[in-house]
Amino acid sequence: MNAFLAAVLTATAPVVLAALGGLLCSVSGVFNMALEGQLLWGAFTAVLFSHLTGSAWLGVAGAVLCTTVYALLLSVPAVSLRADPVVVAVGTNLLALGLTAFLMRQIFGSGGTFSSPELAGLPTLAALGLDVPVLGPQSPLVPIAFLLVAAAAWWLGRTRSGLRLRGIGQHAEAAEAIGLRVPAYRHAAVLGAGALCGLGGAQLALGNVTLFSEGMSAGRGWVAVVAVMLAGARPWLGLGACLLFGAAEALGFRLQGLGLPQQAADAAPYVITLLALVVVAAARRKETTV
Amino acid sequence: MTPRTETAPEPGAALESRWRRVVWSPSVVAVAGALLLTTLVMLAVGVDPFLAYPALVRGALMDGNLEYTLAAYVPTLGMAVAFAIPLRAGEFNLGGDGQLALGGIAAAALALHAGGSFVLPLIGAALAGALLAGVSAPLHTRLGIPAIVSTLLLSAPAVSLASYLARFPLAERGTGLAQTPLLPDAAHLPALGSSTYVTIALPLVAVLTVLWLLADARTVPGYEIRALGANREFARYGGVRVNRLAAVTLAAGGAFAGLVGGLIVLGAPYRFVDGALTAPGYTFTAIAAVLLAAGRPPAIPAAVALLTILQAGGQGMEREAGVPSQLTQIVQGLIIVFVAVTTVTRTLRARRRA
Amino acid sequence: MSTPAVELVGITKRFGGVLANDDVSLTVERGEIHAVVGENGAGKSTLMSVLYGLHRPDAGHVLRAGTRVRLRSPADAVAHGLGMVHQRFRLFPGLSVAENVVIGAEPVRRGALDRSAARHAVVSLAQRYGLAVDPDARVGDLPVGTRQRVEILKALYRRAEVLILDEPTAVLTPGEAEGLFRMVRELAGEGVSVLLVTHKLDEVLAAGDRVTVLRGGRVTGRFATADTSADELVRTMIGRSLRTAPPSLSPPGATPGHAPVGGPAAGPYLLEVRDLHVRDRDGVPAVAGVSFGVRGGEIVGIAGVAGSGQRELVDVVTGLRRAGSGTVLLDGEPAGGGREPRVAYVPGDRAGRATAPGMSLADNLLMGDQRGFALSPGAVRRRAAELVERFSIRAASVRTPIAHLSGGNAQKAVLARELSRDTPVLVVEEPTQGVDVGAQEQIHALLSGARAAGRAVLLQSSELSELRALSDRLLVMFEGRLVAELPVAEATDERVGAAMTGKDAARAAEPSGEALG
Amino acid sequence: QPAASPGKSVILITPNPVGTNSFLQLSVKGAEAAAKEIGASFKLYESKDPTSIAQNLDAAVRAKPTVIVGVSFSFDDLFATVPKQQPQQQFLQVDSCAKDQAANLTCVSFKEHEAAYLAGVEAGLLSKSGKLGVVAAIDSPFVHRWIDPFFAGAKSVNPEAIGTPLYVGGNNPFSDPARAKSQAQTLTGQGADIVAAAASGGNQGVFEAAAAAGAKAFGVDVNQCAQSAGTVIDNVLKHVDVAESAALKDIAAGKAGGVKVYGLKEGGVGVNALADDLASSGCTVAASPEVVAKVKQVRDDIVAGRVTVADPLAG
Ligand SMILES: Nc1ncnc2c1ncn2[C@@H]1O[C@H](COP(=O)(O)OP(=O)(O)OP(=O)(O)O)[C@@H](O)[C@H]1O
Ligand SMILES: Nc1ncnc2c1ncn2[C@@H]1O[C@H](COP(=O)(O)OP(=O)(O)OP(=O)(O)O)[C@@H](O)[C@H]1O
Ligand SMILES: [Mg+2]
Ligand SMILES: [Mg+2]
Repeated sequence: MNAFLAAVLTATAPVVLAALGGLLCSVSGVFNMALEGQLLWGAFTAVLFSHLTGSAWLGVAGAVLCTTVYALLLSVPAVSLRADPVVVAVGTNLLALGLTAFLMRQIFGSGGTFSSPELAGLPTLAALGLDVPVLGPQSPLVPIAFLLVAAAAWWLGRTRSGLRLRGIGQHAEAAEAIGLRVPAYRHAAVLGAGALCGLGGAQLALGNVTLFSEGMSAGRGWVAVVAVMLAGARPWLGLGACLLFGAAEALGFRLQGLGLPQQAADAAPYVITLLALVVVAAARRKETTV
Repeated sequence: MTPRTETAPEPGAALESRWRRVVWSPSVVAVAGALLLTTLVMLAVGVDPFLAYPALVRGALMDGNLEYTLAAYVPTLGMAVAFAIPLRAGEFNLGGDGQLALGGIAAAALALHAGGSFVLPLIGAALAGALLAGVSAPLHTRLGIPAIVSTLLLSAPAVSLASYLARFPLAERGTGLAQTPLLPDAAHLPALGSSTYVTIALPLVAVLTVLWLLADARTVPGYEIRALGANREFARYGGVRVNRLAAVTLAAGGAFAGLVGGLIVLGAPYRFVDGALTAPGYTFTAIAAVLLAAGRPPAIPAAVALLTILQAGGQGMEREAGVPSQLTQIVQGLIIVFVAVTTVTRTLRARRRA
Repeated sequence: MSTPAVELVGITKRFGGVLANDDVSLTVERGEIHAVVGENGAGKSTLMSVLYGLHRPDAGHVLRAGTRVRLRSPADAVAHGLGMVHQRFRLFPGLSVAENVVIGAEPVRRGALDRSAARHAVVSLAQRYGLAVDPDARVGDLPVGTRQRVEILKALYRRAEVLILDEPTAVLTPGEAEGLFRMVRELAGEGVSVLLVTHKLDEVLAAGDRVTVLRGGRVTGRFATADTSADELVRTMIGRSLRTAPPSLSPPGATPGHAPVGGPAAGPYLLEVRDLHVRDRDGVPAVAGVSFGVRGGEIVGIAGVAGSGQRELVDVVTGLRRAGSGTVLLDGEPAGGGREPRVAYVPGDRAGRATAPGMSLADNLLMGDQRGFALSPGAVRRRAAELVERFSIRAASVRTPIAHLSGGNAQKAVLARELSRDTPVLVVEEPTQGVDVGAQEQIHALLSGARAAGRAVLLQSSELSELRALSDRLLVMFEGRLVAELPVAEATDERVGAAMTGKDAARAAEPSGEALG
Repeated sequence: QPAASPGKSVILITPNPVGTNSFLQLSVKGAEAAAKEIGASFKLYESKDPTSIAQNLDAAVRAKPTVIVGVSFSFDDLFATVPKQQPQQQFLQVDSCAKDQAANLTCVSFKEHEAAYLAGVEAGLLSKSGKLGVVAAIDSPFVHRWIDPFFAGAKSVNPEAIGTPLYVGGNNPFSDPARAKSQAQTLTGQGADIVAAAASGGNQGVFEAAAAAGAKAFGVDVNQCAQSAGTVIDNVLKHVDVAESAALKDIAAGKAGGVKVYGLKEGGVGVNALADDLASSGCTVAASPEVVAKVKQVRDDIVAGRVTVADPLAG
């Protein structure tokens, strides 16, 4: 059971970080579909900086910084120039795919996968002397990811800027009418999402594994987008969606071992998430009609 | 955003201002800017633009490549309409991949087991897509799960189901790939002229698209769909059967996507190859094209053409100029961002004029 | 004389081809209640928006307490002590009342929002000015009257020294409006300057100190309210006098001198409601056992405090909501399921139900009349142009999004659409909400015309005077039931007021609809 | 082919983007090397779906190179017709052969199942728990050539051995190391002490999981032992580059046509345990000479026909 939980937490952490970023954007009224590309970019820059500096933590810092800068490619067109954020996201996702593969060949001289014994990965908590069950084999970014969800929930609900961000997402004109600078908040949200995706990418490439592989975000950004759609403005619900999805995925692996076809295991997280939605919605409906 | 006064131009200034308007028209700016950007990227990585650009044009439009560009244009246009129909009613259909794959496998199954011409498989494909997308309608109206979520969540399982069918019950034996056997000749789409890849799918999708454009602009259901998308309560108030109409648009979008799946499978190489329908990314290219068209349906075919030519030309560049495929992706990504930005200034300007 | 609180100097503002403000100047003294009146589309809201930093003028400038200020955004306006309550509310539906009030100027304690301080500030302001609200209620769940209190609390909380109110009473019941003016006078006494945009001249004369009249974007008159009259204001606004008051005049084309007769003998019931029960979305009974009939050639008015079941009743009659039990008969036949094509309907909720703000005027004018399959855009536009002409709607073109029309012109467009439909039954909610006096007169005439043409009209309005002026009979609703049916001659303020609040006449007259404090 | 033609050239068409696919990377490497040797220029056309394969093939035919190389089963349909329509053009299909082979079509294919069987033998001998796993990219018939013989080989030396395959699947099956690692962890968690990797870009994730759990792993296609020192027992080698390069040189020298099947006998597939440089390969099997000896014996049995390895594709 511990192993199962640990597997779910590891698999979920990068998705949770990306989803949290997407959620901030969605709260501010920007639909962020660029998470997939940013996660990939974060993974690449994390490996790059870890490789260059020999320090995993500098890798993390580099990823956060570089991905925040990368997020400008979404925030400037979508917020300042009012381009359709979805189209821009399609463009930046494609760009990230090409750019990481291209730079990988230029910098590491090899295509496909880059790994090296010298590449510094994140230490596990156990290695840092914190051998808690379930969390022990995780990198410190895993508990940080979950703490960030709590922090975001608190921030949105209990702080001045959190309240303003929620207001801006609900009714931008009303926010303007009381003198809030809507674009500034939206830029901050999109760039913050970039930073979180950088963190998520770093966890993926230096925590989950210690390597970079072309396209290794492998749809995690899209799962995060689904979680954002389900969660609305509620970080805890977003976390719940990510965990449900991750648990269904881990369960799928185990059932594959018992002969479940790969395709069924692939479909399981989506089907289970949809079923959970249907059950919750139906229960709510019954409640109101009784 | 300061609105400027539009006064009637003086006669002398009219010509000059028209000339200026052409030069600064957003499409010219978009193309020029995109070219500049691309050239800079090429020079930065040491690709000769004088080799790459002709290769891009040839790769998309000449040397027999036009056939393949059209072969990509048809499904992308179909998927664009599949996204655009429900969008007019305010529903987001993000499940194009699932509808496409399900339509494709349905067509293959019917062609293999029901025999006959391509007509029945195409109908089956459209029905399969419509059914899958249609499920999202009651999920929305009865349970309040938005279509944008349910279509996306239903897509992956549908792709998996199609993949499972191609891998097991409908699989061809003795090959390394997960694919169905070759479909019987009668089910193959008739080709237009000598080309294998330009089939009656082209006129079929073109006619259906034109019919939709006409329906959107010049029929009562088209009007009702637009009203529904603009304000659901307003439409309900005006006697529009909103739930049913929303379901109809979702199903129609799904039918389009399913049909596209069928058209791909019934064309060369005349079988359902696992992953082949979703690998080219028609769904998201189509979504980008529709959003680029920014609420003007007649602009959709042009937006689709732009993105398709870019992709087909990109492949030509890879082949001829030895541009690595990653570079093509970089250029395409930049151009999409760029075009997204320039389209908006156009709509903003149009809004100002209104 | 002391420095004026605000001076607008030579303001000019264009929207495309429309000249919304043309060299407008206006001065507001400290502690003054300054009314701004004018026809729909005269440029009142535009002028207020310029003052609040929402629009930048093409020419002219603003002085605040004698110094020239640049108002590039509402943030600047707020910083200069300006507050505005918009004609279209600007509230956050998902936030609580307290959050809506303090957002942008939140009390903070140790890095976090001080929610109890926010709540306390709201409650104490509300008590001081008699604006009862629940600070924890979600704004999206509140009725419009209460929402407006939230808007005003917002401005008060920011200690606005100049308060702009754009048609504040258009959506208020008479009792609520009375409370509002009490508060406004109190504020003025404290030195706050109030700019009041309204179409209700009695309010202007009762509450205002001075009044500025706009017409076609220009100032056409400035008066001290003590020295003017309603008739003079009207003439300055629309260039002519109203014919008579109350304005239940003959419609164009109808026999002049037609008097509201109605009466039981007028004709058969075209609309009949029998023992109707409706539950609202939460399952609470909203309409409980309502029965009545409306004959052809009769206008029946419905009075009641907001939330007494009128909305649900109208929804069922128009077919937009299913009845729990009971029947609705139209011309003797039961109404079918769904939106009833034999009932034309002018909804009170303009942006939410009556229009699709993003669609063109032409497309908005078509709704309800779309039939068959083919639809020629040219024909749609021609038909729209004809309605625009016939009902004198001011719009740049029929292709303009209806959201760009001024509030009153959008209302006229809705009326034009519904009145031009050929249905036996006409249901009308708040027909003159936000409409200028000239148009009010015209709309009243049109409703009378519908009666004269033999249609059955069900009229809901929060203006008792309007109900009395137009109706043949008055039904009063209270808590989902019909508690009184009065011939219009007997519908005195006292009797109606008592019935509306479920009390007998002796204990009537308290403002109603208060929430907890 | 007359050597007089001024510019020799080779065009290689892949069915998918090369990306992390080590098999496709090898085929590029082989073609490039051969082109260099015969003094030809080299071009790579990457495809993404059947239509773009056809388009690339069309473009290649128009370019009239010395040889057009198509990699994998995905060319079965096209190479059944195009070579006949273009009798002047030489074609090479790697890893499969179109039906009704034309005279100007040369094929090379591999019996990777024989190598996988040998790896299975090693695994069967080295496993203590008798529980083996494979993490493969997807569940396609072709991939079973690595899975089924691997388990069969293990059972041949340890009848108690149990094998469990898991498939990466998901959004990017060929390049999802995190998911591959997670699956390998699932296997080690269930007691598997040897996990074979057949997940392309995901392989490194499998090695990491095995290393962390104190288990061992197998690599694929090339020597991956150095990627995770002390973890990788051996690799299922498939010398695509060597075979392809040989075939290209043959065609350039005028020896076209026919099917060349590379099995253990031909040295086209194998394991590092059989190689001369085993000691320096970094593979842990080097530390178990008795296993190496057994592998050599089984290899000889297969080559001699005393043992036949069932081909999952033939079934
Ligand atoms: N005020 C209301 N608020 C929310 N939902 C409502 C309201 N009134 C009715 N509904 C519900 O909205 C749904 C749509 O009603 P309507 O009959 O207008 O749609 P329709 O498209 O004609 O549906 P159908 O084709 O099933 O008859 C119904 O299920 C009805 O119960
Ligand atoms: N954003 C806009 N774009 C285009 N035209 C506008 C815009 N806002 C207002 N107008 C036009 O400017 C004119 C003045 O409008 P405004 O809203 O100021 O009128 P108003 O006096 O407030 O009318 P009402 O009493 O109906 O609210 C109208 O003709 C209106 O159509
Ligand atoms: Mg106004
Ligand atoms: Mg109905």
